[in-house]
Amino acid sequence: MTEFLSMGGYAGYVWSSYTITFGIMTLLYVHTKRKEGKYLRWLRRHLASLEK
Amino acid sequence: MFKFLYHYSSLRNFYFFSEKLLPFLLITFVCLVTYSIYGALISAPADYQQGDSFRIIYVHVPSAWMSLLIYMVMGLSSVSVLVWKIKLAEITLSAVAPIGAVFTLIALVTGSIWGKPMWGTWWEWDARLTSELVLLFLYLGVIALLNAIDDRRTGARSASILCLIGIVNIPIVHYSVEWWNTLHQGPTVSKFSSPSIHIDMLIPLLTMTVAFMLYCLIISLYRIRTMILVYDKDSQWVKNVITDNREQI
Amino acid sequence: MRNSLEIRNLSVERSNREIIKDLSLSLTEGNLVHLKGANGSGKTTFLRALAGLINPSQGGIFWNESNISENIFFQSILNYVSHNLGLADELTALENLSFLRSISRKTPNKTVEASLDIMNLKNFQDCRIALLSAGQKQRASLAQLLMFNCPLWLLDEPFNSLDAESCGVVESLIDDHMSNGGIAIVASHQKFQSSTAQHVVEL
Amino acid sequence: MSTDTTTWNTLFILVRRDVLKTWRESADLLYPIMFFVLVTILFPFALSPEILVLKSFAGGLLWIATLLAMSISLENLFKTDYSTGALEVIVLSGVPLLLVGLAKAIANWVLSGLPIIILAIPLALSLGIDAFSLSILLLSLTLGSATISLIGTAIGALSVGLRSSGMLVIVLALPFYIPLLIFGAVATSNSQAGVIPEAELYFLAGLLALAVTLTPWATASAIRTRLS
Repeated sequence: MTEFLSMGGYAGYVWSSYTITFGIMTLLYVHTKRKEGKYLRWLRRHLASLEK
Repeated sequence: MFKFLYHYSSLRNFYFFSEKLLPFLLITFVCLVTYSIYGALISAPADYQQGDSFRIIYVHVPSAWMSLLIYMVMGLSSVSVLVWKIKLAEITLSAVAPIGAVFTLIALVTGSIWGKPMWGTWWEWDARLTSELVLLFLYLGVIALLNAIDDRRTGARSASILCLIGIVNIPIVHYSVEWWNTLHQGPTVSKFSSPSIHIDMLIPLLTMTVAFMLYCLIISLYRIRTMILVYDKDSQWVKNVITDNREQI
Repeated sequence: MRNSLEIRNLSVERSNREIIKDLSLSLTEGNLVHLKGANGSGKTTFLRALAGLINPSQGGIFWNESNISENIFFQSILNYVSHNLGLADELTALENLSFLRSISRKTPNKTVEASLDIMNLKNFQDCRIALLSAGQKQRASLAQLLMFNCPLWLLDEPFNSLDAESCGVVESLIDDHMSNGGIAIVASHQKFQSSTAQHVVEL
Repeated sequence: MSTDTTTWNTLFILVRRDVLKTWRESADLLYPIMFFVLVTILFPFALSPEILVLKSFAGGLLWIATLLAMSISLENLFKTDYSTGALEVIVLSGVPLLLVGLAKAIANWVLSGLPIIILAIPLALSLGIDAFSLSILLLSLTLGSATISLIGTAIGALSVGLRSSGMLVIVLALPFYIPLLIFGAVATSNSQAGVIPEAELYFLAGLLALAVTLTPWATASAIRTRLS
């Protein structure tokens, strides 16, 4: 297992690039979902204000 | 065919069409990405020259391809904004641009990380990395123009003109950077041209690329759907969507 | 053939809001429209949509039964004088107007000097626009109406910053235009006299 | 139809108006020129007064100064016409917008490109460029500055009337100047090495031809978009 983790001596480079890539991708996913939630709440308030 | 395209370019139909599509896309993406990571890190043999640092290719090359693919998608939607004035294309343009910029950034970062073990420097003025950097500025230009204009309609039209100027410039920049690179460093084989890859090294690369494509599609669908709701916020169908949505949560 | 301008349930969007909703209007020769409305009620947007500068989000504008967005020569039959007057500050009134006359595709009418004379700017024609007063600038810009004869006039606040005497001149201009079968849409806060009946449209 | 409205005549009239307009307000003329000289003068302070050092960078250095100097005049290319409404009147006069775009680019080139090329002669000599490579430099600058003006006008038309459009237009335009910079700088450095750089000059001429045919379309639709 440790041999796999060491990545033939390049562990730092390989693991950092993978974490960066998939890290940024998950961040983008989370940001998009949060923004979607924010807009939905804003739309709901907008709708409620229209009905009043 | 055009009838089909026109039918789905109306915002309402697209919204409900993408609603059905998304779960399927998510599942395929998750399976594909786990398989490709397994393939990239474990099953692909280490490169005889670069050893395991070669595995960064599975992340760097797909994201570079995505950055180019997304710019092409933006070019396509720019044409449909200017020529056919399709509202959906205007939304796609502003929804997809940041995703492209993110992937260009990933490609640049992983490219420079990969460069460290190979050349010992964090940044190598290699032809492909430099064109990628210029592509990043094309993206930032389009995003800056989109944010500078408040009116959505003229904003999308101006950004699509800039995007089309960018599309014409991408091959020019690419070949002039190649020319400049070979001129100053001599015609060595470009460090990034992946050597003739062994077959089971190639499979994970292709599956990872498809996985990235699915990811881009999912994220842009989410962003487009949100913008559609905001865009048509006064129309009746959005009100129904919001009210049903309120019951679920 | 009598010219006709038809606006069929036009709606125009401006900075993400629908300013004009479902407006319909049909005009023929000799019709004069007085466009009224509070600030920001879309008067200028409406005139700019009529001039073909803004594409309507719904509906259409038809000049002699042909949609103006397809008719590329539509701009040569209309005279649009907007509230920002369109004269370069660094150039003189004469230079501005003769430049316009030489590049314009509209059918010419009076010469530049004659038009400026009618707007009694004769002795100001060689002075830079920047040095003119607001009223004089307005009159210089309105001289365009004399330089070209176009059946359709779109005037945006032609009377503001004009003194009584110049208002009279402009009113007589509009009357002549109406009498020889023109169509005019005037957006203005002030009332103005006109020989033909004013069809008031409230935005 | 009004007086002789052949395309060339209209183009000439449009260019004459823009040049006359800016000539009257001659302060704007000085900014690109002063900026060009200042940027070029800064380099010897930064690098070293040694002629040999300066000689090897001279071509690239002058090209960068040209790029920057021509970008700062882009902002008020359309700004005054847009704010006074003159652009609207021109559009409504029925003149084809392609001509307006081309005329603006030519006027911008005459007003900021030409003086820069003329000023490049003394500056290049001061940086130790010999006669032969000076001629190549001037040729490449002429081709390059025309393309810069064409692309810059299109980008300037896109961002007219926006907040901080001055900064925006420079940021948007510079990435498109990279191929020009590459071929221009390489042409001069090759000529200093005694080689006649036909390839680079052909590329510059090719880019100019591409810019002349494509950018007026972009400028025309940018003007129409900004006015709507």
